[in-house]
Amino acid sequence: MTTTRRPSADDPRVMLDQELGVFEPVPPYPPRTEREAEFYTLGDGEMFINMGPQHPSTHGVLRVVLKIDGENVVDLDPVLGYLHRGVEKLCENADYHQCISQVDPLEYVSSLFNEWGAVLSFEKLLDVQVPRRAEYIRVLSAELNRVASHALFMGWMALDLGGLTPILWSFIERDEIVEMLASLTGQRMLFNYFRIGGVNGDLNHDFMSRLGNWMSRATEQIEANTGLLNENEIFVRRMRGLGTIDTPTALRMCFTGPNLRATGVPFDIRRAHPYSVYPELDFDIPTRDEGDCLARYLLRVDEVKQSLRIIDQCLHQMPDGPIMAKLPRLLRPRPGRAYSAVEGPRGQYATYVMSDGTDQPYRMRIHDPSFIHLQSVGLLMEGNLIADTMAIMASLDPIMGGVDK
Amino acid sequence: MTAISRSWNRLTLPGKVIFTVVPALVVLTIGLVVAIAILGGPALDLVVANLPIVRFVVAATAILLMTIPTAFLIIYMEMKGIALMNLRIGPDRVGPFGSLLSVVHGLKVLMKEDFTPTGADSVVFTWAPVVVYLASVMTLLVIPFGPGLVGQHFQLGLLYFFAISGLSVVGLLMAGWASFNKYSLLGGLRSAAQVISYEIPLVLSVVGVIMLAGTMDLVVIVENQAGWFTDWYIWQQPLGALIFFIAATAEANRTPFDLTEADSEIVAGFATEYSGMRFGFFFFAEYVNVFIISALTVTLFFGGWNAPFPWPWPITLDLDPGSLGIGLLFVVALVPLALTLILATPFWLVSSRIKGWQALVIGFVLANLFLVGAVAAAGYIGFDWVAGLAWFMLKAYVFVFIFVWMRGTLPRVRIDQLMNFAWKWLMELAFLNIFITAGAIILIKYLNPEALP
Amino acid sequence: MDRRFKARLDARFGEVLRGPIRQRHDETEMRIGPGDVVPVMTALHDDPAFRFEFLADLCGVDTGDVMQAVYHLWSDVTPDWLRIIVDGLSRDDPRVPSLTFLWKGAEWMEREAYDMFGIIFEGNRDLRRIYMPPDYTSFPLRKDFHLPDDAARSPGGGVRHMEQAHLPTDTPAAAIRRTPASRQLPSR
Amino acid sequence: MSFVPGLGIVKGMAITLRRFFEPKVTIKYPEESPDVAPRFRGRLQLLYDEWGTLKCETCFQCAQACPIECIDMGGIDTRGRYHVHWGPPETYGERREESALRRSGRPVPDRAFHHFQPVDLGAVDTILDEHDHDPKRMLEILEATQSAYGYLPVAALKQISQKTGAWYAMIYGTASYYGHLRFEPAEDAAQATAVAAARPPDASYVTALGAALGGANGRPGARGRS
Repeated sequence: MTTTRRPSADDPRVMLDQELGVFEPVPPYPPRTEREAEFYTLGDGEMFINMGPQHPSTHGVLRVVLKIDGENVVDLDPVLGYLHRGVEKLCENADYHQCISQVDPLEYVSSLFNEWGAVLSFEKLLDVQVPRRAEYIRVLSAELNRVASHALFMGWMALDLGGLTPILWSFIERDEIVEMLASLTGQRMLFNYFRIGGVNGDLNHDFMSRLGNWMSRATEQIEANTGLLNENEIFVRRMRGLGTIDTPTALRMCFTGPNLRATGVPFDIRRAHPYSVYPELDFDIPTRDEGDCLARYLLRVDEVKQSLRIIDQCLHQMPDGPIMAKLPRLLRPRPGRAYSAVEGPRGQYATYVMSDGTDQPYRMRIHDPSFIHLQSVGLLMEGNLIADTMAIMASLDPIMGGVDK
Repeated sequence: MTAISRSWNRLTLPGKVIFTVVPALVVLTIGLVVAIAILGGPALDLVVANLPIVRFVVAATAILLMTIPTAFLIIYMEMKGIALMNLRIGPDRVGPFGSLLSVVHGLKVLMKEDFTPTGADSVVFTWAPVVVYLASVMTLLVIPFGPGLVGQHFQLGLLYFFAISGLSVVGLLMAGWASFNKYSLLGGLRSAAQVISYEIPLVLSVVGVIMLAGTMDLVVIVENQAGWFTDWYIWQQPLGALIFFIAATAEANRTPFDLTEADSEIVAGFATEYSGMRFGFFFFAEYVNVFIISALTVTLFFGGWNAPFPWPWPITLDLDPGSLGIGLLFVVALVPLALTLILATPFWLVSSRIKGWQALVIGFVLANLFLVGAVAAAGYIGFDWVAGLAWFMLKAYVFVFIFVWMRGTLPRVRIDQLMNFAWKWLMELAFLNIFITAGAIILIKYLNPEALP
Repeated sequence: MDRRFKARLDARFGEVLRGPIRQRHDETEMRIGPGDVVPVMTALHDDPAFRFEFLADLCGVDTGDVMQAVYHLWSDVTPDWLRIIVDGLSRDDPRVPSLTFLWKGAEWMEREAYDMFGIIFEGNRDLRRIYMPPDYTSFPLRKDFHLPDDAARSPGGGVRHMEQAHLPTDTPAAAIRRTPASRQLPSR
Repeated sequence: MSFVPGLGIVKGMAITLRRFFEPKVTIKYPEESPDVAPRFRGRLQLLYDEWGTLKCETCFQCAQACPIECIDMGGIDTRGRYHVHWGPPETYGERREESALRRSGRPVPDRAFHHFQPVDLGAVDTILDEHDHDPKRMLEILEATQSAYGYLPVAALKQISQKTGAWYAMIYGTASYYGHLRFEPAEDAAQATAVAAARPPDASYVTALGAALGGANGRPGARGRS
């Protein structure tokens, strides 16, 4: 007597296709664009490989379809949207104060810049004059956040090249800064500290003592951490000449921030389109001419030093006074449009906001540098190896929270 | 029947145990005695007639068993060492200083689900870890751990070593191919390219040693390096040692040449689809490989089991415990007791806060340490192989630490740089090393025909 | 506010402007029609008097009546951000020329505007959805987007079939995606 | 890069070896916990005043400010109306969905609705129909409701919230912002009086502190019966 086992309705096998376990990166529908058709046509000896969405080195949930020929990457196509939360839509349904906390988790390693971008455009919309002390506190905390973000970048860069140690050393730096900011803002990661017209709280003793402790040894500690890699032959040989981009191409690709400065353009919004109290502060804009991964790495090391200079000046020039402008409780800006950009650790972080006279923004556009830089990975990957994908992607430093909004 | 069951039910639990175990033991003992009486003679004859085979089986078993604690120890060293370099504490929960964490990892790996992906070639998929592991273990067979402590004494030990260690690439390739995963395939092919490329400089770099020693017998090579540490081959073959070390790192797939399982590039390489104990085999084989490479470096270039200097005051220990007769029993019984009391006394006297039983515990621990030390010292002085094993292990673990240290420091090289380095630099340097060594040998023989074998 | 810059813009692009040039804070805003995008942008980018080599932002806007494409540019000749609003795109078929011939980096920003607003950038060779799944049918940032309806109207329904515990009770029979007979297990 | 090949690697190895022996930064968490900054605001907690009553005035500002809307209100407060109910975390997701639905303008099943004193809601529905269910005309709706009932009953506010899709906190905020809108019947302030009467005449710990310090009455007469 034979009984055939019939799959029941909740048998998971029913749900699967017959080619069990096979996941083809080629989409099941006909190509929608010229580029897609070109990408999904395999040449001789080529194959697709899915990098992500779960992959150790995609810095978040990114899927990159690689078209490879042996170890050579012929072409690649980043597939976004795995972290898309619709922050712009959420902001349209939140009032102006809530927007600040909505944009907080975008680039989650440098949240203060997200807040700053939003707050700056709201203030423009409302014609608010921010007290000078609040501006100095903003610059101080944001530069600290920039150091933390760059420290993380350096560690990540090494981790993507296979070095285990630098990431943990840079996390030590980052943790100190983050703890410091926690004593200032009350949170470790998503600070929600900037307010329209000022900041949430004044400098306190806990923060100042931590900052003083850290500043006294920050420079040499960062030097020591970078000493592990900066002279390492393996590291330098892998990075030099990799992913080179020249100035015109970088401008055509809308590069900003360190990635653009690594090609030799001294474009920094803190100087090019000054905001806050940056005109009063004395700092250099480091540039490098090579435009390769090593230049992008070393440039960020230089930027950390400039940030330390700015922090030092902020502490010396910090004026006394209020930290919040006088504002009504219910914010109803006049109908209008405002655009403002800040120089984040990754480049221009911009917010474009439209008001229709209610207490909620009518349209809130968030321009994120990670998104812009990520699209040029394919361009930089011309004729490189699989291992270089990670190096190039890491050197552009995209944060997927910002890319996917 | 009811009487038996009633009396059985009246028994307590120990009684039940005794009433079942004791008769069984009696029967078993009688059976064993009878069996030995009948079969003992022929069996012993068989063993004596095939002594080399028996010795081989025992040695192979011992080495197979040795790999597991070795792997555990090296995994722990790596976890702890890298953690300390990272300014972390590392494992600190299981066992003293977390030293049992690797054992717990092993148990965890045992208990995990053993998963075969659909579409995988299940036979090849299953056998790949076995091949890799066996290739590692088989190479251990010719490593001389101490005088007389060698699994199998080969005339061509070195050749055997390279032949078998090259076999592991077959296993990796099998794993990469059978996993039905592109990352695995890339990892397998990378490992094939890498291991085969580095095999060449690896073998060429030891040719200098072979010429100097005049043999491929690892035991003879070690014996040639006896004496002061200046007699080690590292001083005569520095370039060869460097090339050997680099190539061996690549051979063992260690940082900075760990491209086969580069987690930031090709997720885990050939091991991507493996789980459970099959992955455990790969994992163990990797760490056993580290030990083997360290051991071979020590054997070839750092004097093997020889101490770095001859002991300046030779002591001959002439103990004959048997001469004490029945007194031996008293010594064995009384010495620990006496030692415990003697060592406990000062603690008891010196501080009133230490209670009597605490002092006794301290005394007991100290006495044990003392006895272990005494036994070890006696073994070191009295037996060649103990001393040899101690020195060998010490040197080997220094190299294991260097591997861990490199892993904690260096980033990974790229595949094309790796190949360029092997073919364009290491091979040429290895040839150069051979020519220089050959020239030097000819020159020295010309000057002093008695100098070299 | 850069008054002279406004005057220069007026002099150069006076005939294509739709409405006056507005200035507020550090922004100069000018409105053009979709037909004038290419000449205006090319002039701004290439003319040595303007040198707007830096595309700061590109986005779509739904005003409720019409769609707009908004560009922000930066140049070293003026301290202002230049905002160019391409006004008067119809809601049913909004079409703008693509800017990828000047800034290749505009490609993804245009894809995003397409994904969120349905604005079609003619000349962009890779105009497909970037955030939303490819089978999504509506445009989430439009003002007439209605969350439960529009999300459910997409074939995926927002739920992947492996994640769906059970079918919703009121699912029409035609909407249920079944495994084709050729792909089902043979033992049925 | 130096001229000697491998020197950079050796330097790096030296740095790691030095770090090998340096003191470690790990905090063994369960045994030792790190200092939490005084300003840390990771923990949600209601504060009590010195009489032991909740400081919360049910102003709904926290609920309105909370970006993920995990704070909600319900129960009875210090003035006898509601008290704050910090929902259990397992219902956050549920409540977020509910909120999304509410924003989309759909009727949301509201279990808390029946909790409050039922009033006849026909008048509210008529008013809402007149005002086209438009949340932007909230003030007019509220004024009409007040003129219909004499005050703003909770049930009516809930109904307005459900029907218009406006957020309850927003309605409450609007209603409490304008002085001419009230939540209790104008003539009836009994409950507020009852709560005030239930309050002890003086802050107990202030009294104890004053006694301990030898003063006559702590802070003399500052906080008596209010």
